[in-house]
Amino acid sequence: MTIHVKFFASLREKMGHAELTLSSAASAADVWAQSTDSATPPDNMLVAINLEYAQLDDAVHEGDEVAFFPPVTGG
Amino acid sequence: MTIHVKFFASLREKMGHAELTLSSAASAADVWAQSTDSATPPDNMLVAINLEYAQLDDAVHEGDEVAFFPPVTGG
Amino acid sequence: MATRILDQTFDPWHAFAQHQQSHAEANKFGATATFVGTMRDFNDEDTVQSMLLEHYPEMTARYLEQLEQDARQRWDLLACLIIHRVGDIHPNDPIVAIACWSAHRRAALDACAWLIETLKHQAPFWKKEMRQQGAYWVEKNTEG
Amino acid sequence: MATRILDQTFDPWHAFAQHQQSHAEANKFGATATFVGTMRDFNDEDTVQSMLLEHYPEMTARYLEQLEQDARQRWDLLACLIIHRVGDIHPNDPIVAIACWSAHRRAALDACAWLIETLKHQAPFWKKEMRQQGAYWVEKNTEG
Repeated sequence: MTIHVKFFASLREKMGHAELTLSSAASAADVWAQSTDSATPPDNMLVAINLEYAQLDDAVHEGDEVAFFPPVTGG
Repeated sequence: MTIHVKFFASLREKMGHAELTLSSAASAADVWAQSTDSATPPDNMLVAINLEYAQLDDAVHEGDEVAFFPPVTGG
Repeated sequence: MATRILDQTFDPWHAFAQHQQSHAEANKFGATATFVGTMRDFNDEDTVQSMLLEHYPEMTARYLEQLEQDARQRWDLLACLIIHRVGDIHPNDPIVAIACWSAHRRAALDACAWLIETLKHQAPFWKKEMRQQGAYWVEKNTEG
Repeated sequence: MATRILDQTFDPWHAFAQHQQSHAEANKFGATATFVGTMRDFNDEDTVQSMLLEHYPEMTARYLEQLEQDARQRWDLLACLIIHRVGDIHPNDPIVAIACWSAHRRAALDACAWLIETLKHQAPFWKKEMRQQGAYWVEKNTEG
Protein backbone atom coordinates (compact mmCIF):
# COMPACT_ATOMS: atom_id res chain seq x y z
CA MET A 1 0.00 0.00 0.00
CA THR A 2 1.25 3.49 -0.87
CA ILE A 3 -0.19 6.77 0.36
CA HIS A 4 1.07 10.02 -1.19
CA VAL A 5 1.21 12.93 1.25
CA LYS A 6 1.50 16.62 0.31
CA PHE A 7 1.92 19.80 2.32
CA PHE A 8 1.31 23.34 1.07
CA ALA A 9 2.18 26.92 1.97
CA SER A 10 3.08 27.58 5.63
CA LEU A 11 2.58 23.89 6.48
CA ARG A 12 5.02 22.90 3.75
CA GLU A 13 7.58 25.32 5.16
CA LYS A 14 6.98 24.11 8.70
CA MET A 15 7.36 20.46 7.64
CA GLY A 16 10.49 21.23 5.66
CA HIS A 17 9.27 19.20 2.67
CA ALA A 18 6.41 19.24 0.19
CA GLU A 19 5.78 15.51 -0.18
CA LEU A 20 6.36 12.15 1.37
CA THR A 21 5.06 8.61 0.97
CA LEU A 22 3.63 6.30 3.59
CA SER A 23 3.29 2.57 3.21
CA SER A 24 0.04 2.28 5.16
CA ALA A 25 -2.53 4.45 6.93
CA ALA A 26 -6.13 4.08 8.08
CA SER A 27 -7.35 7.69 8.04
CA ALA A 28 -6.21 11.21 7.20
CA ALA A 29 -5.58 11.71 10.93
CA ASP A 30 -3.36 8.66 10.87
CA VAL A 31 -1.50 10.05 7.83
CA TRP A 32 -0.97 13.31 9.71
CA ALA A 33 0.24 11.54 12.86
CA GLN A 34 2.71 9.35 10.97
CA SER A 35 3.98 12.31 8.92
CA THR A 36 4.53 14.65 11.85
CA ASP A 37 5.53 12.40 14.68
CA SER A 38 2.03 12.91 16.13
CA ALA A 39 2.14 16.72 16.24
CA THR A 40 -1.13 18.45 17.12
CA PRO A 41 -2.68 19.58 13.82
CA PRO A 42 -3.27 23.36 13.57
CA ASP A 43 -6.87 24.34 14.39
CA ASN A 44 -7.61 25.78 11.01
CA MET A 45 -5.84 23.11 8.96
CA LEU A 46 -7.59 21.84 5.82
CA VAL A 47 -7.39 18.31 4.47
CA ALA A 48 -7.93 17.01 0.95
CA ILE A 49 -8.08 13.40 -0.19
CA ASN A 50 -7.65 12.85 -3.93
CA LEU A 51 -8.13 16.58 -4.65
CA GLU A 52 -11.40 16.87 -2.70
CA TYR A 53 -11.83 18.52 0.68
CA ALA A 54 -12.06 15.87 3.40
CA GLN A 55 -12.14 15.41 7.18
CA LEU A 56 -9.31 14.15 9.38
CA ASP A 57 -11.24 11.00 10.28
CA ASP A 58 -12.01 10.10 6.66
CA ALA A 59 -10.55 6.74 5.61
CA VAL A 60 -7.67 6.57 3.15
CA HIS A 61 -6.99 3.80 0.68
CA GLU A 62 -4.19 2.39 -1.44
CA GLY A 63 -2.88 5.00 -3.89
CA ASP A 64 -4.71 7.95 -2.28
CA GLU A 65 -3.19 11.42 -2.29
CA VAL A 66 -3.67 13.15 1.05
CA ALA A 67 -2.90 16.88 1.33
CA PHE A 68 -2.66 19.18 4.35
CA PHE A 69 -2.75 22.96 4.05
CA PRO A 70 -3.70 26.18 5.84
CA PRO A 71 -6.86 28.20 5.02
CA VAL A 72 -6.95 29.26 1.36
CA THR A 73 -6.41 32.92 0.52
CA GLY A 74 -6.67 33.31 -3.25
CA GLY A 75 -8.61 35.86 -5.23
CA MET B 1 -44.01 84.80 -17.22
CA THR B 2 -42.59 82.08 -19.46
CA ILE B 3 -42.75 78.34 -18.83
CA HIS B 4 -40.72 76.03 -21.07
CA VAL B 5 -42.39 72.71 -21.76
CA LYS B 6 -40.69 69.60 -23.15
CA PHE B 7 -41.92 66.17 -24.20
CA PHE B 8 -39.81 63.08 -24.73
CA ALA B 9 -39.99 59.70 -26.43
CA SER B 10 -43.49 58.32 -27.10
CA LEU B 11 -45.08 61.41 -25.52
CA ARG B 12 -43.13 63.65 -27.87
CA GLU B 13 -44.36 61.63 -30.83
CA LYS B 14 -47.94 61.66 -29.58
CA MET B 15 -47.83 65.44 -29.04
CA GLY B 16 -46.30 65.99 -32.46
CA HIS B 17 -43.67 68.38 -31.04
CA ALA B 18 -40.80 68.33 -28.57
CA GLU B 19 -41.21 71.78 -26.99
CA LEU B 20 -43.58 74.63 -26.46
CA THR B 21 -43.80 77.73 -24.31
CA LEU B 22 -46.61 78.84 -22.02
CA SER B 23 -47.07 82.34 -20.73
CA SER B 24 -48.46 81.30 -17.33
CA ALA B 25 -49.18 78.18 -15.28
CA ALA B 26 -49.73 77.37 -11.61
CA SER B 27 -48.65 73.71 -11.45
CA ALA B 28 -47.21 70.92 -13.58
CA ALA B 29 -50.76 69.59 -13.94
CA ASP B 30 -51.81 72.99 -15.23
CA VAL B 31 -48.89 72.96 -17.70
CA TRP B 32 -50.01 69.55 -18.91
CA ALA B 33 -53.65 70.62 -19.24
CA GLN B 34 -52.78 73.75 -21.22
CA SER B 35 -50.34 71.87 -23.45
CA THR B 36 -52.69 69.02 -24.31
CA ASP B 37 -56.12 70.57 -24.37
CA SER B 38 -56.77 68.89 -21.01
CA ALA B 39 -56.03 65.35 -22.14
CA THR B 40 -55.91 62.71 -19.40
CA PRO B 41 -52.21 62.17 -18.55
CA PRO B 42 -50.98 58.58 -19.06
CA ASP B 43 -50.93 56.58 -15.82
CA ASN B 44 -47.22 55.99 -15.85
CA MET B 45 -46.20 59.46 -17.03
CA LEU B 46 -43.19 61.07 -15.33
CA VAL B 47 -42.75 64.77 -14.67
CA ALA B 48 -39.60 66.81 -14.17
CA ILE B 49 -39.32 70.46 -13.15
CA ASN B 50 -35.94 72.07 -13.79
CA LEU B 51 -34.30 68.69 -14.42
CA GLU B 52 -35.55 67.10 -11.18
CA TYR B 53 -38.33 64.54 -10.86
CA ALA B 54 -41.51 66.22 -9.63
CA GLN B 55 -45.22 65.59 -9.05
CA LEU B 56 -48.09 66.84 -11.18
CA ASP B 57 -49.37 69.06 -8.38
CA ASP B 58 -45.99 70.72 -7.78
CA ALA B 59 -46.02 74.48 -8.38
CA VAL B 60 -44.19 76.01 -11.34
CA HIS B 61 -42.58 79.41 -11.48
CA GLU B 62 -41.37 81.97 -14.00
CA GLY B 63 -38.67 80.51 -16.21
CA ASP B 64 -39.19 76.90 -15.09
CA GLU B 65 -38.64 74.03 -17.49
CA VAL B 66 -41.33 71.39 -17.17
CA ALA B 67 -40.85 68.03 -18.90
CA PHE B 68 -43.24 65.12 -19.45
CA PHE B 69 -42.07 61.67 -20.44
CA PRO B 70 -42.86 57.95 -20.23
CA PRO B 71 -41.05 55.54 -17.86
CA VAL B 72 -37.31 55.52 -18.43
CA THR B 73 -35.72 52.48 -20.05
CA GLY B 74 -31.98 53.06 -20.29
CA GLY B 75 -29.16 50.77 -19.33
CA MET C 1 -16.95 63.39 -12.53
CA ALA C 2 -16.41 60.43 -14.83
CA THR C 3 -19.71 60.17 -16.67
CA ARG C 4 -20.02 60.22 -20.44
CA ILE C 5 -22.91 60.22 -22.87
CA LEU C 6 -21.74 59.07 -26.30
CA ASP C 7 -23.47 59.13 -29.67
CA GLN C 8 -20.92 56.79 -31.24
CA THR C 9 -20.16 53.17 -30.49
CA PHE C 10 -17.30 52.52 -28.05
CA ASP C 11 -15.18 49.71 -26.67
CA PRO C 12 -16.00 49.29 -22.96
CA TRP C 13 -12.89 47.20 -22.22
CA HIS C 14 -10.65 49.81 -23.72
CA ALA C 15 -12.49 52.53 -21.80
CA PHE C 16 -12.06 50.64 -18.51
CA ALA C 17 -8.35 50.05 -19.15
CA GLN C 18 -7.77 53.69 -20.03
CA HIS C 19 -9.73 55.05 -17.11
CA GLN C 20 -7.93 52.74 -14.72
CA GLN C 21 -4.55 53.93 -15.96
CA SER C 22 -5.34 57.59 -15.57
CA HIS C 23 -7.71 57.69 -12.60
CA ALA C 24 -7.49 54.75 -10.27
CA GLU C 25 -4.70 55.47 -7.78
CA ALA C 26 -2.15 52.85 -8.74
CA ASN C 27 -1.25 50.36 -6.01
CA LYS C 28 -4.24 51.42 -3.93
CA PHE C 29 -7.15 49.69 -5.63
CA GLY C 30 -7.52 45.98 -5.02
CA ALA C 31 -10.89 45.43 -6.66
CA THR C 32 -12.60 46.44 -9.88
CA ALA C 33 -16.18 45.50 -10.70
CA THR C 34 -17.72 46.29 -14.06
CA PHE C 35 -21.03 45.92 -15.83
CA VAL C 36 -21.63 46.21 -19.56
CA GLY C 37 -25.11 46.22 -21.08
CA THR C 38 -25.12 45.22 -24.73
CA MET C 39 -27.84 45.41 -27.36
CA ARG C 40 -29.33 42.04 -28.23
CA ASP C 41 -31.05 41.29 -31.51
CA PHE C 42 -34.25 40.05 -29.91
CA ASN C 43 -36.76 41.10 -27.26
CA ASP C 44 -40.17 39.68 -26.33
CA GLU C 45 -39.39 36.96 -28.90
CA ASP C 46 -39.34 39.49 -31.73
CA THR C 47 -36.25 40.35 -33.77
CA VAL C 48 -34.86 43.83 -33.12
CA GLN C 49 -32.92 45.30 -36.05
CA SER C 50 -31.75 48.47 -34.35
CA MET C 51 -32.65 50.83 -31.56
CA LEU C 52 -32.92 54.56 -31.11
CA LEU C 53 -31.86 55.75 -27.67
CA GLU C 54 -33.36 59.14 -26.81
CA HIS C 55 -32.37 61.19 -23.77
CA TYR C 56 -33.00 64.54 -22.08
CA PRO C 57 -29.47 65.90 -22.44
CA GLU C 58 -29.24 68.31 -19.47
CA MET C 59 -31.24 66.13 -17.08
CA THR C 60 -29.52 62.91 -18.16
CA ALA C 61 -26.03 64.36 -17.71
CA ARG C 62 -26.98 65.70 -14.31
CA TYR C 63 -28.51 62.37 -13.33
CA LEU C 64 -25.48 60.33 -14.21
CA GLU C 65 -23.31 62.68 -12.16
CA GLN C 66 -25.76 62.38 -9.30
CA LEU C 67 -25.60 58.60 -9.52
CA GLU C 68 -21.82 58.66 -9.33
CA GLN C 69 -21.91 61.04 -6.37
CA ASP C 70 -24.46 58.89 -4.55
CA ALA C 71 -22.41 55.75 -5.14
CA ARG C 72 -19.26 57.47 -3.87
CA GLN C 73 -21.11 58.57 -0.77
CA ARG C 74 -22.47 55.09 -0.03
CA TRP C 75 -19.28 53.17 -0.82
CA ASP C 76 -15.59 53.82 -0.48
CA LEU C 77 -14.68 54.04 -4.17
CA LEU C 78 -11.29 55.09 -5.53
CA ALA C 79 -12.65 55.66 -9.04
CA CYS C 80 -15.90 55.27 -10.94
CA LEU C 81 -16.79 55.41 -14.62
CA ILE C 82 -20.26 55.53 -16.19
CA ILE C 83 -20.67 55.58 -19.98
CA HIS C 84 -24.05 55.52 -21.74
CA ARG C 85 -24.84 55.48 -25.45
CA VAL C 86 -27.54 57.54 -27.14
CA GLY C 87 -28.66 57.63 -30.78
CA ASP C 88 -28.73 54.75 -33.26
CA ILE C 89 -27.65 51.48 -31.74
CA HIS C 90 -27.19 48.13 -33.44
CA PRO C 91 -27.11 44.56 -32.12
CA ASN C 92 -23.85 43.83 -30.30
CA ASP C 93 -23.20 47.52 -29.56
CA PRO C 94 -22.56 48.31 -25.89
CA ILE C 95 -25.31 50.52 -24.43
CA VAL C 96 -23.99 51.15 -20.95
CA ALA C 97 -20.66 50.51 -19.24
CA ILE C 98 -20.03 50.97 -15.52
CA ALA C 99 -16.84 50.39 -13.57
CA CYS C 100 -16.06 50.84 -9.88
CA TRP C 101 -12.59 50.68 -8.33
CA SER C 102 -12.12 50.18 -4.59
CA ALA C 103 -9.63 48.84 -2.05
CA HIS C 104 -11.82 45.83 -1.17
CA ARG C 105 -14.18 43.76 -3.29
CA ARG C 106 -17.51 44.35 -1.52
CA ALA C 107 -17.56 48.10 -2.23
CA ALA C 108 -16.79 47.72 -5.95
CA LEU C 109 -19.25 44.85 -6.47
CA ASP C 110 -22.11 46.43 -4.52
CA ALA C 111 -21.66 49.90 -5.99
CA CYS C 112 -21.55 48.52 -9.53
CA ALA C 113 -24.73 46.46 -9.08
CA TRP C 114 -26.49 49.40 -7.41
CA LEU C 115 -25.44 51.80 -10.18
CA ILE C 116 -26.82 49.73 -13.05
CA GLU C 117 -30.05 49.03 -11.16
CA THR C 118 -30.62 52.66 -10.19
CA LEU C 119 -29.59 53.98 -13.60
CA LYS C 120 -32.17 51.72 -15.27
CA HIS C 121 -34.95 52.99 -13.06
CA GLN C 122 -34.07 56.67 -12.83
CA ALA C 123 -31.86 58.00 -15.61
CA PRO C 124 -33.89 59.64 -18.40
CA PHE C 125 -33.20 57.42 -21.40
CA TRP C 126 -35.83 55.91 -23.68
CA LYS C 127 -35.45 53.02 -26.08
CA LYS C 128 -37.30 52.78 -29.35
CA GLU C 129 -36.80 49.37 -30.91
CA MET C 130 -37.00 48.90 -34.65
CA ARG C 131 -38.58 45.47 -34.75
CA GLN C 132 -39.64 43.31 -37.63
CA GLN C 133 -43.22 44.28 -36.81
CA GLY C 134 -42.48 48.02 -36.66
CA ALA C 135 -41.08 50.67 -34.32
CA TYR C 136 -41.84 50.06 -30.67
CA TRP C 137 -41.17 52.25 -27.62
CA VAL C 138 -40.02 50.14 -24.70
CA GLU C 139 -41.98 51.37 -21.69
CA LYS C 140 -41.05 48.83 -19.08
CA ASN C 141 -37.73 47.85 -17.60
CA THR C 142 -36.86 44.20 -17.48
CA GLU C 143 -36.53 42.96 -13.91
CA GLY C 144 -32.96 41.85 -14.47
CA MET D 1 -14.22 25.14 -19.65
CA ALA D 2 -12.80 28.63 -19.59
CA THR D 3 -10.54 28.60 -16.56
CA ARG D 4 -6.87 29.49 -16.67
CA ILE D 5 -4.05 29.48 -14.15
CA LEU D 6 -1.26 31.78 -15.31
CA ASP D 7 2.27 32.24 -14.02
CA GLN D 8 2.77 35.45 -16.01
CA THR D 9 1.07 38.81 -15.65
CA PHE D 10 -1.91 39.42 -17.96
CA ASP D 11 -4.26 42.17 -19.08
CA PRO D 12 -7.75 41.35 -17.78
CA TRP D 13 -9.50 43.84 -20.10
CA HIS D 14 -7.83 42.34 -23.12
CA ALA D 15 -8.70 38.84 -21.91
CA PHE D 16 -12.37 39.80 -21.45
CA ALA D 17 -12.53 41.41 -24.90
CA GLN D 18 -10.94 38.39 -26.54
CA HIS D 19 -13.07 35.86 -24.74
CA GLN D 20 -16.23 37.79 -25.58
CA GLN D 21 -15.34 37.82 -29.27
CA SER D 22 -14.69 34.14 -29.49
CA HIS D 23 -17.09 32.65 -26.94
CA ALA D 24 -20.08 34.81 -26.12
CA GLU D 25 -22.75 34.12 -28.74
CA ALA D 26 -22.88 37.42 -30.57
CA ASN D 27 -26.23 39.22 -30.42
CA LYS D 28 -27.47 36.96 -27.64
CA PHE D 29 -25.74 38.35 -24.58
CA GLY D 30 -27.15 41.55 -23.13
CA ALA D 31 -25.13 41.70 -19.93
CA THR D 32 -21.52 41.23 -18.90
CA ALA D 33 -20.34 41.48 -15.30
CA THR D 34 -16.67 41.29 -14.39
CA PHE D 35 -14.49 41.34 -11.33
CA VAL D 36 -10.76 41.94 -11.21
CA GLY D 37 -8.72 41.51 -8.04
CA THR D 38 -5.46 43.45 -8.12
CA MET D 39 -2.44 43.35 -5.84
CA ARG D 40 -2.16 46.39 -3.58
CA ASP D 41 1.09 47.60 -2.08
CA PHE D 42 -0.19 47.55 1.48
CA ASN D 43 -2.04 45.22 3.87
CA ASP D 44 -2.66 45.50 7.61
CA GLU D 45 -0.99 48.91 7.35
CA ASP D 46 2.30 47.36 6.31
CA THR D 47 3.91 47.85 2.91
CA VAL D 48 3.89 44.76 0.71
CA GLN D 49 6.69 44.64 -1.84
CA SER D 50 5.63 41.50 -3.66
CA MET D 51 3.67 38.34 -3.16
CA LEU D 52 4.18 34.67 -3.88
CA LEU D 53 1.00 32.85 -4.85
CA GLU D 54 1.24 29.13 -4.26
CA HIS D 55 -1.35 26.61 -5.45
CA TYR D 56 -2.06 22.87 -5.57
CA PRO D 57 -1.98 22.53 -9.35
CA GLU D 58 -4.28 19.54 -9.92
CA MET D 59 -6.75 20.45 -7.18
CA THR D 60 -6.78 24.14 -8.05
CA ALA D 61 -7.46 23.50 -11.74
CA ARG D 62 -10.24 21.10 -10.85
CA TYR D 63 -11.70 23.57 -8.36
CA LEU D 64 -11.86 26.44 -10.81
CA GLU D 65 -13.63 24.19 -13.31
CA GLN D 66 -16.02 23.09 -10.59
CA LEU D 67 -16.74 26.72 -9.74
CA GLU D 68 -17.55 27.52 -13.36
CA GLN D 69 -19.79 24.45 -13.61
CA ASP D 70 -21.63 25.35 -10.41
CA ALA D 71 -22.16 28.94 -11.58
CA ARG D 72 -23.50 27.73 -14.92
CA GLN D 73 -25.88 25.41 -13.14
CA ARG D 74 -27.19 28.13 -10.82
CA TRP D 75 -27.42 30.90 -13.42
CA ASP D 76 -28.23 31.06 -17.10
CA LEU D 77 -24.81 32.08 -18.41
CA LEU D 78 -23.84 32.28 -22.07
CA ALA D 79 -20.12 32.39 -21.29
CA CYS D 80 -17.84 32.49 -18.29
CA LEU D 81 -14.13 33.16 -17.84
CA ILE D 82 -12.00 32.66 -14.72
CA ILE D 83 -8.30 33.54 -14.72
CA HIS D 84 -6.05 33.29 -11.65
CA ARG D 85 -2.40 34.15 -11.27
CA VAL D 86 0.19 32.08 -9.43
CA GLY D 87 3.87 32.72 -8.77
CA ASP D 88 5.58 36.06 -8.17
CA ILE D 89 3.15 38.96 -8.14
CA HIS D 90 3.89 42.66 -7.85
CA PRO D 91 1.77 45.63 -6.81
CA ASN D 92 -0.71 46.60 -9.52
CA ASP D 93 -0.65 43.11 -11.09
CA PRO D 94 -4.06 41.51 -11.53
CA ILE D 95 -4.45 38.40 -9.36
CA VAL D 96 -7.86 37.18 -10.44
CA ALA D 97 -10.22 38.08 -13.28
CA ILE D 98 -13.76 36.77 -13.62
CA ALA D 99 -16.32 37.56 -16.31
CA CYS D 100 -19.87 36.30 -16.80
CA TRP D 101 -22.01 36.84 -19.90
CA SER D 102 -25.78 36.40 -19.83
CA ALA D 103 -28.95 37.56 -21.59
CA HIS D 104 -30.12 39.61 -18.59
CA ARG D 105 -28.18 41.56 -15.99
CA ARG D 106 -29.16 39.73 -12.79
CA ALA D 107 -27.59 36.41 -13.83
CA ALA D 108 -24.27 37.96 -14.84
CA LEU D 109 -24.01 40.20 -11.75
CA ASP D 110 -25.01 37.53 -9.24
CA ALA D 111 -22.87 34.79 -10.78
CA CYS D 112 -19.82 37.07 -10.88
CA ALA D 113 -20.19 38.11 -7.22
CA TRP D 114 -20.78 34.50 -6.17
CA LEU D 115 -17.75 33.27 -8.12
CA ILE D 116 -15.25 35.65 -6.52
CA GLU D 117 -16.68 35.03 -3.05
CA THR D 118 -16.65 31.26 -3.41
CA LEU D 119 -13.25 31.20 -5.09
CA LYS D 120 -11.76 33.15 -2.20
CA HIS D 121 -13.08 30.71 0.36
CA GLN D 122 -12.58 27.42 -1.47
CA ALA D 123 -9.99 27.45 -4.24
CA PRO D 124 -6.59 26.21 -3.02
CA PHE D 125 -4.36 29.28 -3.38
CA TRP D 126 -2.07 30.67 -0.69
CA LYS D 127 -0.54 34.12 -0.52
CA LYS D 128 2.84 34.81 0.98
CA GLU D 129 3.43 38.53 1.28
CA MET D 130 6.93 39.96 1.20
CA ARG D 131 6.47 42.80 3.66
CA GLN D 132 8.91 45.34 4.96
CA GLN D 133 8.98 43.36 8.21
CA GLY D 134 9.59 40.02 6.47
CA ALA D 135 7.74 37.25 4.65
CA TYR D 136 4.24 36.64 5.94
CA TRP D 137 1.72 33.91 5.02
CA VAL D 138 -1.77 35.35 4.80
CA GLU D 139 -4.01 32.90 6.64
CA LYS D 140 -7.28 34.79 6.71
CA ASN D 141 -9.51 36.06 3.95
CA THR D 142 -10.61 39.66 4.11
CA GLU D 143 -14.35 39.88 4.52
CA GLY D 144 -14.78 41.94 1.37
